[in-house]
Amino acid sequence: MAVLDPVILFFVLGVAAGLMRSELRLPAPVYEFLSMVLLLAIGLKGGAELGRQSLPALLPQVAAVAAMGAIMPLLAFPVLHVVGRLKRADAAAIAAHYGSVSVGTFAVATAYLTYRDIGFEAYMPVFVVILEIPAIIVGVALARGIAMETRWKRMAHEVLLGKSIVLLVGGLLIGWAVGAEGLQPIGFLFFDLFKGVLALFLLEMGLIAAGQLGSLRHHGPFLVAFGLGMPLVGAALGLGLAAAFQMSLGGTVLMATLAASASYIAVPAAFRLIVPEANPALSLTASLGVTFPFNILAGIPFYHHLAARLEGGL
Amino acid sequence: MAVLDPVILFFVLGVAAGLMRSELRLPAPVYEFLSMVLLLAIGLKGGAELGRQSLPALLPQVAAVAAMGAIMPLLAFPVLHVVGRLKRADAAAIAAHYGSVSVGTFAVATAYLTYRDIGFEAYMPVFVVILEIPAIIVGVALARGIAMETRWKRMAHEVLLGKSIVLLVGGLLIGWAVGAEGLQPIGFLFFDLFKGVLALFLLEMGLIAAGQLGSLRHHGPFLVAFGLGMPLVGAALGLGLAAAFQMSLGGTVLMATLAASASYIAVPAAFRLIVPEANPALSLTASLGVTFPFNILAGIPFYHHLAARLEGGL
Amino acid sequence: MAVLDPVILFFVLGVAAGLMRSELRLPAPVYEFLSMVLLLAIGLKGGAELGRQSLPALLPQVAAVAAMGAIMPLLAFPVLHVVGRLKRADAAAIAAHYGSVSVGTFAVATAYLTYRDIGFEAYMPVFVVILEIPAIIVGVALARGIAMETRWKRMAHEVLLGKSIVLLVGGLLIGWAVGAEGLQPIGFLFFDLFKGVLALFLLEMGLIAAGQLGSLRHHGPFLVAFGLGMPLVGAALGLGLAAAFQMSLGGTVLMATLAASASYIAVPAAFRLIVPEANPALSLTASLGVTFPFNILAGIPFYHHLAARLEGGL
Amino acid sequence: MPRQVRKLVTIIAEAALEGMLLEDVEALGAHGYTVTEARGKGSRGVRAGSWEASSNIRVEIVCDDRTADAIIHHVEERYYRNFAMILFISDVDVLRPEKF
Amino acid sequence: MPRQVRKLVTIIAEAALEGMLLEDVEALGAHGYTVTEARGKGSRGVRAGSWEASSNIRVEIVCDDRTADAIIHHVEERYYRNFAMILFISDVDVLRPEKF
Amino acid sequence: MPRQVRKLVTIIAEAALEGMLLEDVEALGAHGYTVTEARGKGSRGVRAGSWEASSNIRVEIVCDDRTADAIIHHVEERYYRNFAMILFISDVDVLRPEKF
Ligand SMILES: Nc1ncnc2c1ncn2[C@@H]1O[C@H](COP(=O)(O)O)[C@@H](O)[C@H]1O
Ligand SMILES: Nc1ncnc2c1ncn2[C@@H]1O[C@H](COP(=O)(O)O)[C@@H](O)[C@H]1O
Ligand SMILES: Nc1ncnc2c1ncn2[C@@H]1O[C@H](COP(=O)(O)O)[C@@H](O)[C@H]1O
Ligand code: NA
Ligand code: NA
Ligand code: NA
Repeated sequence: MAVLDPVILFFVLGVAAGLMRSELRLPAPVYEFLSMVLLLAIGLKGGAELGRQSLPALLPQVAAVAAMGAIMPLLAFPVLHVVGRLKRADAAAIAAHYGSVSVGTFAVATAYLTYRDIGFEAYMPVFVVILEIPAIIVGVALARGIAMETRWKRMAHEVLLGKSIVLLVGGLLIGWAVGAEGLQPIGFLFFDLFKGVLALFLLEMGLIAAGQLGSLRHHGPFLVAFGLGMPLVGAALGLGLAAAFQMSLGGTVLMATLAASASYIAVPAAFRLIVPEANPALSLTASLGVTFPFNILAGIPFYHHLAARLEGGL
Repeated sequence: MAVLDPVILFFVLGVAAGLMRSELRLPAPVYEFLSMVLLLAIGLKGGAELGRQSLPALLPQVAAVAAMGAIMPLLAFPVLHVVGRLKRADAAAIAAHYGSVSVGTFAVATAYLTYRDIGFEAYMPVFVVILEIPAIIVGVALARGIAMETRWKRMAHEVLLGKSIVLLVGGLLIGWAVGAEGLQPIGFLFFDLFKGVLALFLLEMGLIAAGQLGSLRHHGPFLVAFGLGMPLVGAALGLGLAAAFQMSLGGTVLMATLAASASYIAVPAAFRLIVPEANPALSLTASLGVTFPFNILAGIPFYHHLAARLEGGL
Repeated sequence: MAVLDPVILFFVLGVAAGLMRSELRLPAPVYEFLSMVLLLAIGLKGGAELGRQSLPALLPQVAAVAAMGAIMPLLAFPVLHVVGRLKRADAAAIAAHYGSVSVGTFAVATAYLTYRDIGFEAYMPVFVVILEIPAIIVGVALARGIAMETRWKRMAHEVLLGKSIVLLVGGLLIGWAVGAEGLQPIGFLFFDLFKGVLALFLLEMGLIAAGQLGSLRHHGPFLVAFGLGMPLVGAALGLGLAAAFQMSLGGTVLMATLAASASYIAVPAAFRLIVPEANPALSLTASLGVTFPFNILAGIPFYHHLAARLEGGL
Repeated sequence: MPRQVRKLVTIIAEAALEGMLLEDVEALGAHGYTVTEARGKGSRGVRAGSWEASSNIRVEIVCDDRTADAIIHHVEERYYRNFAMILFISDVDVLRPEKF
Repeated sequence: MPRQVRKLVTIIAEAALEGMLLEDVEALGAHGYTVTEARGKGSRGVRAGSWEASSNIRVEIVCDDRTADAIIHHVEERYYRNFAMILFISDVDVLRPEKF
Repeated sequence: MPRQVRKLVTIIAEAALEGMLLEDVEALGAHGYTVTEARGKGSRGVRAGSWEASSNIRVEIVCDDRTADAIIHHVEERYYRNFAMILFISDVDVLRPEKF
């Protein structure tokens, strides 16, 4: 890294301000607004690209990615339940978080690549959408068993019509319908401002992450270890998948990042209502307090390094 | 339409999300912020152009437009009161909504024209301001008679100092004072971002419109018919006026759109306080639940079609 | 001034709307958001420039500016306490406001200069940070004496970790770390939109200032006289300092403006908690109701005039 | 300080009423009021707060019995019929009775 | 108008519950409710309201005794164990008793 | 569950006090608190909430009598003179008395 990425430094500023107990905070409606712009922007960009793809050709990749999202919680659950001695519901919830994705982390990774002029498969946002869902289903099944009287219908509603999916999918569809050129008139807001919006978003994420650090003390070293180790397992899976599909360097980095990242919006919201006995403090501490900062600050460059070596023929 | 206008698709996304009961919503302060930017942008652009006009030459048009705003409620009222059997206050309130204008619809129409590179008289925002007011006065008089002890003073205050008028007029004056070149430094926010801001605004409008659809069931088919028919009457008036003043194709489309659109900000606010016995659910259902979507999705292209035929010599 | 600066006209619009009791207001979260963007933008720009400076060479100026910030309250206090017969705490609080700075006024001054293509020392934001603090310490000491059981620790926390300092210093550090080129990807938000954001910010400042005018009646002509006279004293100090350091024309205008401006964020917040017996209505009326509008509308052009004469050899 | 009983009048109403209602409340003798933003549902349907026309405010007034009665009477007369609103009253202890 | 006593049930709960909770409250017979945004601290730590997962809502329901009991019972059974929340009840006077 | 009576202490104060006030409330034994944003008018004039210096907060604390007395006493001593604020107290029924 010749120069520092300013976007990351906003995250660092947020963490620092949070740890020093500054009164700084982004108003909640503004944070929500920025998230919405990011989600739409990611969707729009991916959708515009989709128009240029043959969709059937993408299907194998989509299926493989969905399978990866379902497998990751299955890997994570025994570690959490047996090694970490977490209650069944808690282990299942955390496992689901790590099988799913963090859109914020994905946004940082795309900014990271753009900053370094590294291209990537522009339809990657499709995978973001795909990855959000299977892990939730697997996680709920792990918590409750399948033969349960779980409110699957409410769950489907919560998951499929949650804010993030609607905006991502909506963006994809609009982008796909109008194409890259058609998006131009709204490009100032969604594309030119993207990094600035991401910077402010990360400032607040830093403040939130700093707030989670406090609860790390209560939950002991196991969560920290898991929050650092699981992304590496995920990244390995992601690298493997990208290699299998002969993706570009940038696409490989993104795939690793997606797999390595842990949800902190869609999954917590769904589990809160479907498996409420799972303690959200545990999963959010791991996901926001450990894994998010790790991926942002160290993970992405590391996955880049790995992807480059992989490409270079190992 | 060779390509779809992305801005409209955001409205469709909002309606779809609303109908599927997604939890998506723009935070209220953000919605208000976006409205303010749109109102100021429209005012600024119109004002900058006013500087280039001879104001006296505009006076006849201004007077004619104001008269149109006063006449439309007089046309609508008997239909609502006699045919629709609505109570006097309700009929008067709805009539006033349709005599006045929807700034959001106007914004979409300007975006529609810009998207197709169709020019228009840049002082049109003046007519937006002019049209806001006469219909309210006529509507209140219809509801109460003129010899009443109506609180005209409070009404004047409500109407003239309401948010939308202040921002439109303020924008006009600032634009007029500094001219197009003087506006350049603030052009990134008010002009370059205009369509992006409009897109997000329409997303929320879609959600709101979807919410109104629920109450359509209660209020029966008459409101739907009125909400579809009255815009056509208005559009005809607008087309006629534009033809009389030999306006350009774009100006004709905008004039038709202005006349066809129904208020959902200034008029409801005024009637709530001056004629509170009018049921706001009725007028908002018609204005937001029927006429706004109709104009956005079908009306504007249709008025364009009509204006083109009119221009082509019929 | 060949043309009017639109940014100032937004302030005038706000004042006018406020005086006419329009219901116009920017939602509080949006106002906070705009302030944050302004503070970060000022910091970032200054920081990017800092990288090009030899920091030791700046030290004498920094020390002189800090001294100026400490001296101004000492000049103001006796006037307020003896001439104005204000209570000790109130006199000390107002004195501190005038020793410190208004970031909003600084932003307008930079916009004023850019609008006229007048260059300035780009590290000026450093002085904004430096000036925020000494006046608070002196003011508290004036109110309480030094040997007090004042909660200095809480004060340090309040002042150093207050929102505005954290954003300014954070921006400075980020700008300094990545340099002007590194900031480019986030430049759309922080630089291109700067004037538009400033315009909306000033709209709300106008509304707030108009609200303060009401309390002017209660507090008599002394506060008005002080609010108009003290900026001139400050400006004289600022001009002198700038001359001593042979600053550019633009730098001289900014230095005068900084010294002439009065805080309305950091100082009120700190005094509220450290010297709560001081009546905030007094200091805010002077600072926001008198000095801010004066500086924006008349002061800055006047300091420009003075600086130009000074440069021209007097 | 000795505590004394006062009335707490809580009014939840559509936001459009804010200006008029607060003017009236003051004119009827209240020494102060507090407003928070609210949304809700009642006989006039859902008021989701997503934009102005669908927002509510929640107004609290601590006052003596006489003022409370005046406010209640006025609201009943003037606003009950045409506006989305509810009003309820309870007793609260205060420390500075002269303030209310 | 004659005043009558009703129950005011106040529930402060994590925002995620909003949809389910309000559905239940209506199903149990309440004629309306009012919601305000809140933040706070309790046995489950600080809920600072800076983003969705850490926000609370404050729900007020004015209703008759029977409905109040039903709501209380339901909340106790269904939500107390797993959700950040508190509930308290008081008496309030209302003017249109048939409304609640 | 058996219901028991507790105190509900409501404080409406200028937002600048938030940090200090909540620290104190906890130190005096409260097990939790709830905060909502507010604006209003009182003896110190209009506090319109349009920016920080003119915003209020509304703090609610459910607690036992002893804690309520401690909070009331402390607020009276420490804040009444210099800050825009009011405080009032009422009785509420709660279900999990050990929680408050
Ligand atoms: N039973 C109730 N309990 C609490 N709040 C209510 C109740 N009924 C109505 N409200 C509130 O008062 C507003 C107006 O009520 P209404 O006039 O019945 O539509 C609603 O939007 C709610 O915020
Ligand atoms: N003693 C209390 N007084 C007022 N509010 C409380 C109290 N305890 C908890 N709360 C509120 O209820 C929410 C959930 O509480 P808990 O389940 O105890 O974490 C908190 O975030 C507070 O907003
Ligand atoms: N009588 C009252 N009823 C309700 N709220 C009040 C009352 N008096 C004051 N307040 C609130 O308390 C804040 C501070 O009051 P004060 O210290 O009297 O200016 C005001 O801004 C209001 O929000
Ligand atoms: Na993952
Ligand atoms: Na019309
Ligand atoms: Na100064």
